[in-house]
Order: sequence, then C-alpha cells, then structure tokens
Amino acid sequence: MAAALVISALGLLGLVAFITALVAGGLAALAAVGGLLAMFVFLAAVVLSLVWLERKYLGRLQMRMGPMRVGPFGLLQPVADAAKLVLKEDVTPAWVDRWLFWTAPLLLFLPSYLLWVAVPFGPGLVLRDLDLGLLYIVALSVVGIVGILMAGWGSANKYGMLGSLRSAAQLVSYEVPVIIVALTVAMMAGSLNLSQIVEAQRPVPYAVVQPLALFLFLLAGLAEVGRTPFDIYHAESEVMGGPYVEYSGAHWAVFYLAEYVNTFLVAVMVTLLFLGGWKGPGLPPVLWFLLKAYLVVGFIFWFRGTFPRLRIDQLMALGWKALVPLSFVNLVLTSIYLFYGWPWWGMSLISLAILAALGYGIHRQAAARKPAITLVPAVEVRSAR
Amino acid sequence: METARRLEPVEINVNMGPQHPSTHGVFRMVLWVDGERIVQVEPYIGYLHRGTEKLCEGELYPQIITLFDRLDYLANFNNELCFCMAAEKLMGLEVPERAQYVRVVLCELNRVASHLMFYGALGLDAGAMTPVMYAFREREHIQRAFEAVSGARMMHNYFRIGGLKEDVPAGFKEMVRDLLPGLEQGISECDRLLSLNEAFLARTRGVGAISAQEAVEYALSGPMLRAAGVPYDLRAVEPYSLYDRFDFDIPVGTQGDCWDRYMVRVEEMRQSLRIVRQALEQMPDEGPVMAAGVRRMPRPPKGESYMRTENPRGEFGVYLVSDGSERPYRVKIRAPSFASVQALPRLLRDCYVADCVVVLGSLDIVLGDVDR
Amino acid sequence: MSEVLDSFHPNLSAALDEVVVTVEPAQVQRTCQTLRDDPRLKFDFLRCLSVVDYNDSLQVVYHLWSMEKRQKVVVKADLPASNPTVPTVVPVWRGADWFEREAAELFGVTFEGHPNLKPLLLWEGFEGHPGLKSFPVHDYQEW
Amino acid sequence: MTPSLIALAFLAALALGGGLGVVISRNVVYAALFLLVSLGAVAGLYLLLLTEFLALVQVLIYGGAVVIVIVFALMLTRLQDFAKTRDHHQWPLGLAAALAVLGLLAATFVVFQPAVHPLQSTGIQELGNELFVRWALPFEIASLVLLVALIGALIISRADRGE
Repeated sequence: MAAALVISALGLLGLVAFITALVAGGLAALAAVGGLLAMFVFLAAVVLSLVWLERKYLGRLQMRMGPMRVGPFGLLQPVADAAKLVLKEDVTPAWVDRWLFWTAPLLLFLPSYLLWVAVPFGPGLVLRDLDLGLLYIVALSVVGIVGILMAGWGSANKYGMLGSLRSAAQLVSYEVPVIIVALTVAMMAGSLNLSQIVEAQRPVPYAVVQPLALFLFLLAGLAEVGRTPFDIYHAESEVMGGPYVEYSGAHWAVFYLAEYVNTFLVAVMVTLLFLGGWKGPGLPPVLWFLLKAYLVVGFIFWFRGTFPRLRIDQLMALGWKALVPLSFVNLVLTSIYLFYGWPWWGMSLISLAILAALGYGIHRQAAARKPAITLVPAVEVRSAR
Repeated sequence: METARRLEPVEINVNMGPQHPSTHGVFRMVLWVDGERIVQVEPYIGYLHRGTEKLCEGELYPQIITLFDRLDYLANFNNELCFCMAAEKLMGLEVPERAQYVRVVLCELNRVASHLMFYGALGLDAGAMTPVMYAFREREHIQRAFEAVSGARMMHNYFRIGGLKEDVPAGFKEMVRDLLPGLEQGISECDRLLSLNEAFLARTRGVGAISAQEAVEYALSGPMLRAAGVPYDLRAVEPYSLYDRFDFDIPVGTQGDCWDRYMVRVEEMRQSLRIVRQALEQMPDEGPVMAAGVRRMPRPPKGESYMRTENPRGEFGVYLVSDGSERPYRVKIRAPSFASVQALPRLLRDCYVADCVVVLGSLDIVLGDVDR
Repeated sequence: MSEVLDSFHPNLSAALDEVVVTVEPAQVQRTCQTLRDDPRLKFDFLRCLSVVDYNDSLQVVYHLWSMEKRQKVVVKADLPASNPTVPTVVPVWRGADWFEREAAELFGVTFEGHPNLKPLLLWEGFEGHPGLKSFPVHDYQEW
Repeated sequence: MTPSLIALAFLAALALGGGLGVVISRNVVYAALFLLVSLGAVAGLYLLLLTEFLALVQVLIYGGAVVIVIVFALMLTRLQDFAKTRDHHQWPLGLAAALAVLGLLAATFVVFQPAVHPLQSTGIQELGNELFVRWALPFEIASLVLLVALIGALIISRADRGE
C-alpha cells in the first residue's frame, strides 16, 4: 500500500509539474513546483487547523469540550485523525468501476488545489498573479464537481448515486449566483485580477458597499461547498455520505481534504472580494488576511451548529427563485450605480434596503406560522365522559 | 437499433436500513424512488423480535417486569406500570397512595426523557447536530434521578405488582423538586433552538401530514393522534392510576404534520413536569409502598384483563390472560410504535427521500417496541 | 348494544370492566363493520387484536374503542385449532393490517381477504408458528 | 522543438484521443468523461495561443457545466439500454464528414497561407469592447437562440410529464 501511495504521489507531482509548466509557460517551472509544494503544505496546515477549530467550536456551541486528549487543548487531534486515515485499510468494494473510483478523488482535489495558484495572501504574496484570477478560480472550481459525480457513479452504490445526482443539480445551480455576484464585484473593481480587486476597495470594503452581494455570495458559497444547511449531497442522515459512501482510508481523506480546502476557499474569496483582503491597520497584511478568512470560516461553522439542512427541492427553489434573481437585480443596480457614478453610500443604502426587506419578509413568514397547537385542559376532556 | 428510443426516467429501489444511521435502530425500509420523489415504501421489521409475548408465558410474574423494561427501552417505567396494573386489575389489588404517586412521578419523568430523546433524534434526522446535545444534557439529569431511585439508568425493574420494589430513597421529593426548574429551563432552551428555525420549519411543516380520521383508522395513538387534532390522551380520557387528580393540558395539533407532532411533544414535556410538580405536592411523606397481602409470587385468579397506559409513544396495552397459576397464560402487548410504523407508507405519500427520515423521526418509534 | 348486534346471535358477557361480545368466526367482519358504523356505537378505533391459544381452539380478541362515545367493547371469536380461519377486518380498520399479519405469522390464523398476509416479524424461511402453545418456549435452535 | 511545440503535440494528441474515446467507448459515462478530456485539451490549446479568457471560459462552460449536465442526464436514464442502442450504420457518413472538414481546413491553410502573427495576449477590456460594441448584434442573436432553446427544452420536458 505504501508503494501505491508513493507511486500515486509521484504521479500527482508529475501531473502538477506538467500543469505548472503550462501555467508558467515553461519558464520558471522549478520555482513554481517549489511554490506549489509550499502551497500544499500551507493548505494541509490550514485544513488541520480548520478541523480542530470546527470540532472545538462546535463543541463549545453544544456545551461540550471538543477534542482535549491528544496534545494541549486537543491540538494534535486532527494530526492523529489524519494518521489514522492514512494507515487505515483502503477498501475497494467488488462492484465499483475501478477507473472512476480511483480517479475521482484526484479529479476533485486537483482543481481545488490548483486554483490556489491565483489566490493572493498579501501584496505580491501570490504564486502567479493572473490577470483573470477571479475567472480562473471560478472556472476551476466547477471541474471538481465532475469528480464528485464520478465518485458517486463509480461506487456502484445507490446512496452514492443519489448523492451525486444531488450534487450535480445543487452545484451547477449555485454556480450561477456565485458567478453573477463575482461579476458584480469585478465590475466595481474594473478588473478580474484579485490583487487589483483588493486594492480597489480603497475607501471602504465592498462588504459595506454591497451587503446584499456579500449575503448572496456567502449563501451560494456555502451551497457550493456543501456545508450545512446545504450539505444535502452528502447528508449523513439521508444518503450517508452520498458520493463518498464507499470510500475509506486515504482516499476518503482526499475528499475530506478537498472539502475543507474548498470551505477555506469560500472564506478566502469572501475576504478578498468583500472584506478588503489583507488591508487593516497595525498588523502585517498576511495576518489580517488570515484573521478575516478564519472569521468567515467561524461564521460558516456557526451556521453548521445552528441549522438543520434543507431539502433538495427547497434548495433548488432557493437557488433559482431567490438567489439567481437577486443576484441579477444586484448586477443591474450595480451597473446603474457605476454608470451614473453615485457615491458609494448610495449603493450601500439600496443594498441594505433590499436586504432589510428580505429579512422582514422572512420574519413575517415565520411569525405567521406560529400558532400550531392548542392546549385542551385535561379537566374538560375528563368531564366530557 | 433504428427505433428512436425515448429515454425513460429510472425508478430505482433503495434499501434503507437495517444499518442506516437514521432508522432509529434496526429497521429497514425499501424505497422505490423516481429521482428524489418516493413512489412506494415498504417497511420491514422484525430484526429485534425477541418473542417477548411468548417468553412471558414461561416466566413468573415478577420476572416478566424485566422483560417489559426491554420493550420500549426509552419508556421503561411506563411499560412496567402497564403490566403491573394489568395484573393488579385482575387481582383487584388496591395499590397504596404513596406508591401510586411515586409511579406517576417516575412515569412522567420518563416521558420527558423519552421526548427529549425524540427531540434530539429529530434534530439529527433533519441535519442539525446541536439539539441532540441539548436534549442529552437534560436527559442526563433525569437518568441520574432514576439511578438514585432504582439503581439503574435504564432497565429499572422497580415497579412490582401491588406497589414498588422498595421505598424511594430519603430526600426523593427534594431531589425531584430541585430538578424541575432546570428541566423547565432546558426544555424552553430546546424549544427556542429548534422550533421556529426557518430551515426546520421548511423541513417539517406540511410534511407527512395525516388527517384525524385517517389517524384513527390507522390505529395511531399518543402524540401522533393528538397532532392530527384528536384530544385523545388516556390519562384524561380513561384515567388510570391517579391521573384524575392532576390538572394538566393536552396539546392538540391541527395539521397532523411532522411539525405538529414535534410541537405536541415539546408541549407535552412541559405538561409532564406540571404533573410531576402536583404529584410531589400531593404525595404523602409516609406510608406503605406495597399493597397488603401480596405474595412474593403473585397468582392472579383465572380470568383476563386489558390494561392500557399513555406511553410517550402512544397507547401501550397489555392483554393478560391468566389461568390462575404463577405464570401468565397469555400476554399480548399492544405496542404504540407498531401501529405507527404501519402507517409509514401512507405518511410518506408524495414525499421526497429526505422527508423519509424526518417522517420516520417524527413517528418516534423504538424498535424494541415495534418488534417486541 | 344488544339490539344492534342481535342479528349476529352474539353471546354477551362482562369481564371486569369490559363488555364482551362473542360471535361466530364467519360473522366477525360484519359484526365489526356494524360496531364501527352504527351511529349509537361508533367503535372507530381498533386498540388491539390478539390471538389466544386454548389448545383445542384459538380465540381472536378485538379490543375496540369509540373516540366519540368513549366506550369500549371486546369482540371474541373462537376458531377451531384445526382450521383457524377468520375474515379480515382490514376493510373496517386499516390499522388492523399488521396486527393480522403478526397474528397470522405467530399463530397460523388465516385472515381471509387480507391484502398482504406475508410474514412480518420472523426471518425468511422460518418454519412453524411460535406463538402456539405447542411450540416449545425455551427450546430454540441456534442459527 | 520548443516547449510550447511539445505541449501543442501533447494537447493535440489528448484532444484527438479524447474524441476517439468518446466515439468508441462502450460505456456512455466513459464517453462523457472522454469528452471532458478532449474539451480540457482544447482549453489547453487556447492557453498555448495565449487566449486565457477563452481557455477559462472553455473550462467553465464545457469542462464544467456541459459535461456535468450530460453525466447528470445519463445517470437518470437506463444505461443498460445504451449498450444495444449504439448506432453502427452511420459511421461511414461520419468518417466522410470528418474527412471533409479536415480537407477543407487543410485546403484553406494551404491556399490562403495565413500570415503568422506574433502571439500576444488580448486584454479583457479589448475583448469586452469587441464583443459588446463591434459584435453586439451577433452576440445578442446568439443569446436569443439560446433562450429559444431553453424554452424549447422546458416545453419538451413538460409535455413528457403530461403524458
């Protein structure tokens, strides 16, 4: 098994090197490989920290301690988990389609890893500052879905099948609002380059100018990575892990890794597009960046601790009937705002007004539902004899 | 092939259970689904069938109580009570007041514990992780009290035909009384956490609804029936033990959907605590806990009795036929979950796969109860 | 109640707090239908359906309840052990479905007209009817 | 042999191999995935031509969305039937069409001898101007066609359900 791991790792590296060579136009390939490796190590550390953070945070939300045995404050728990997963037997069920089954984790993980090439962590702190960075990230993030589909279909498992059907429907639908909102931001900044987008948030971050867009992006982003309340395609109480149901050991770990990397990506994108990236007083830029990203991640975990999951039809309805129209409305509003050159607070007022109207509508709906049960005194029932 | 072939949608059948995480035990159902929509459901039970009814025929009366503990393993006291009362009814025994009050207190606390379990499990089924933690925190307090009384957290074996195994420990009243405010607060917390959560409402409102008439036809009982709008609670309709002495309300739903079933149970917890409070006030401090003249091996006279109690899951019935010996001739157990499960195909009409687990969760079945 | 049921030649008796109606097996379904539909009785809730094995005969026992009138009744029918057959009551109360399946499995009672009388609790291929007195209690085989 | 020439050869082989895979693979899901390979290779070719925007859109639309929708549709249908429904009668026609296109392209290349420009990346702004000012009308017509197709698809699927 170790040999297989080594070989697959080498193959992975080769593939990575090749794609890097393409990206770098065959010039600084070596340096790029070094950068990619560094990025991998960094992402692995991020994932470990996220796992720890999530378990600890959820534990606190639920009045538990969370992990506390391995290492101080349970800090080494994720490391132990990772070691366990890698050493675990990797089961291949008899009926799986081996080709699809084994390539699926790679196909999911590779794009979600490669898109970090274009993510700036600070001024100039980026592997390749692509002019089309935003488009690059959006485009690559779609490819991973094929990996999920392959995993579900190749597992020859009905839950996997259901899960991958769900994931295809869900992820493709939510790609639309994500792209439209990203487009809105690109319009405001006048660039698709992520560094320039961050620089463009000069007087105020876009979170203030475009609260509605932030809301839409965060919601659609949650759906895009399948976090609660949108963790429908791998809902453990319904389809028991969906596409991942037959995976175990190291291959399952790859899925897990990809999922957390994607979650972090959503947080990072929110940070870059709306929270002004690495800008902030006092601290070094990278620290600001990580602080903001982890805050958003914390928000995502908070969601997970609070909400049940939606049903697939409700999710699709929310996507197509609420998020997509709203994101288009926002796009049109933004173009009007840009065309007439209104002051930024005009836009934020409009955006806030729409958001408030939305909130009020939801609240009204909830309030209207309140009376459901009536109390019949037992004395009455008894005397009716 | 020359013929242009229409691509037809596939109806796949999915086997859910007996090892599926959200079937509440070893329960299996086969779903025929068209995409995400359920076309047909067939429940399969029996994975936990232990032949309790048959076993009872070979055991002495006091031994049977332990078997009843293991039926509905979330409502042990309620089961014990029903069996003891069936025998008492046959023997014409008058159980001392103090014992009766203790029974009521323990049964109502058991109901709260069981509903808390339901609350947590339904939250998990709907995909929320936190409710189950809240529920288990409260449940823990109740189980500690049970342990103090009977020595066991779940399989109590505490009630006896004619009374109790022994008197409750000193300070029982205070212990339970101190428990109540915390429990009330905990239940309110649970209520606030989940009841009006938008996503939870979306998942449960209008899902798996059943009308009052159909609910009666399907022999549903307990919270299932009350959620459909029938104020049928045996504690009020046909009061047994001391239930005619307490003042409480029966929560009744309107739609008979999952949310009503949930809300009925949440409200029932509060009402149970009300009953506990009253029972503690009325309970005599001293007195026997065993009816006079009951032999160690009771021999009910030849005859038969049907006793039913309001269990957390609905109407729990024991049909006891005695031939005058120290072993019952026949014990038939009417299990509330058994009736609930058979309505599952009806409840899941026009539902989605995801509703399946929520509706099953809202039935609140215990497989020990279904399979017996 | 007696006047409603007169056509079925019932045998009325009382046991503890319940009224017991004993009828011929063939009359069970019609009796139950009448008990449910008659506006004076309205026994719309089937509480329990049990079978008791008295060696030479099997007794089917129906515990009924009326939601509206708040009254209860027990219907009994004695079946010969050699050929225990009784009409189904599923058309009367849909909830009788599984109760009858269970009774059929454990006691070998045939419920005529039941839509789906296949085994419910025991594993596939189980032989015999373990509810009967003739089936050994504690003498099970390993499997 | 420059690195970009090697990459060109590799990507071309990948695109052709993927296309061949689509045609000859027995399993339709495999065919869909070969399509992904082929489309991805085409995106790589675009990248070699320094048209990053086109390459990324190719990945986004074809590599992602289109393949996903195809696989999605395949998974919802009776796959077993496809093994039998593979159409063998039209392959000469297909081969002829492919050869014709190849001939046409080759002839064009030989006859017109297109001038070789130095490669240069097009800025996104220029692209926008070209697309929305000079080619605005074709762009709008294309979107209209897509809209009509969308509505048509809806109507067809609705009609199916009504039956």
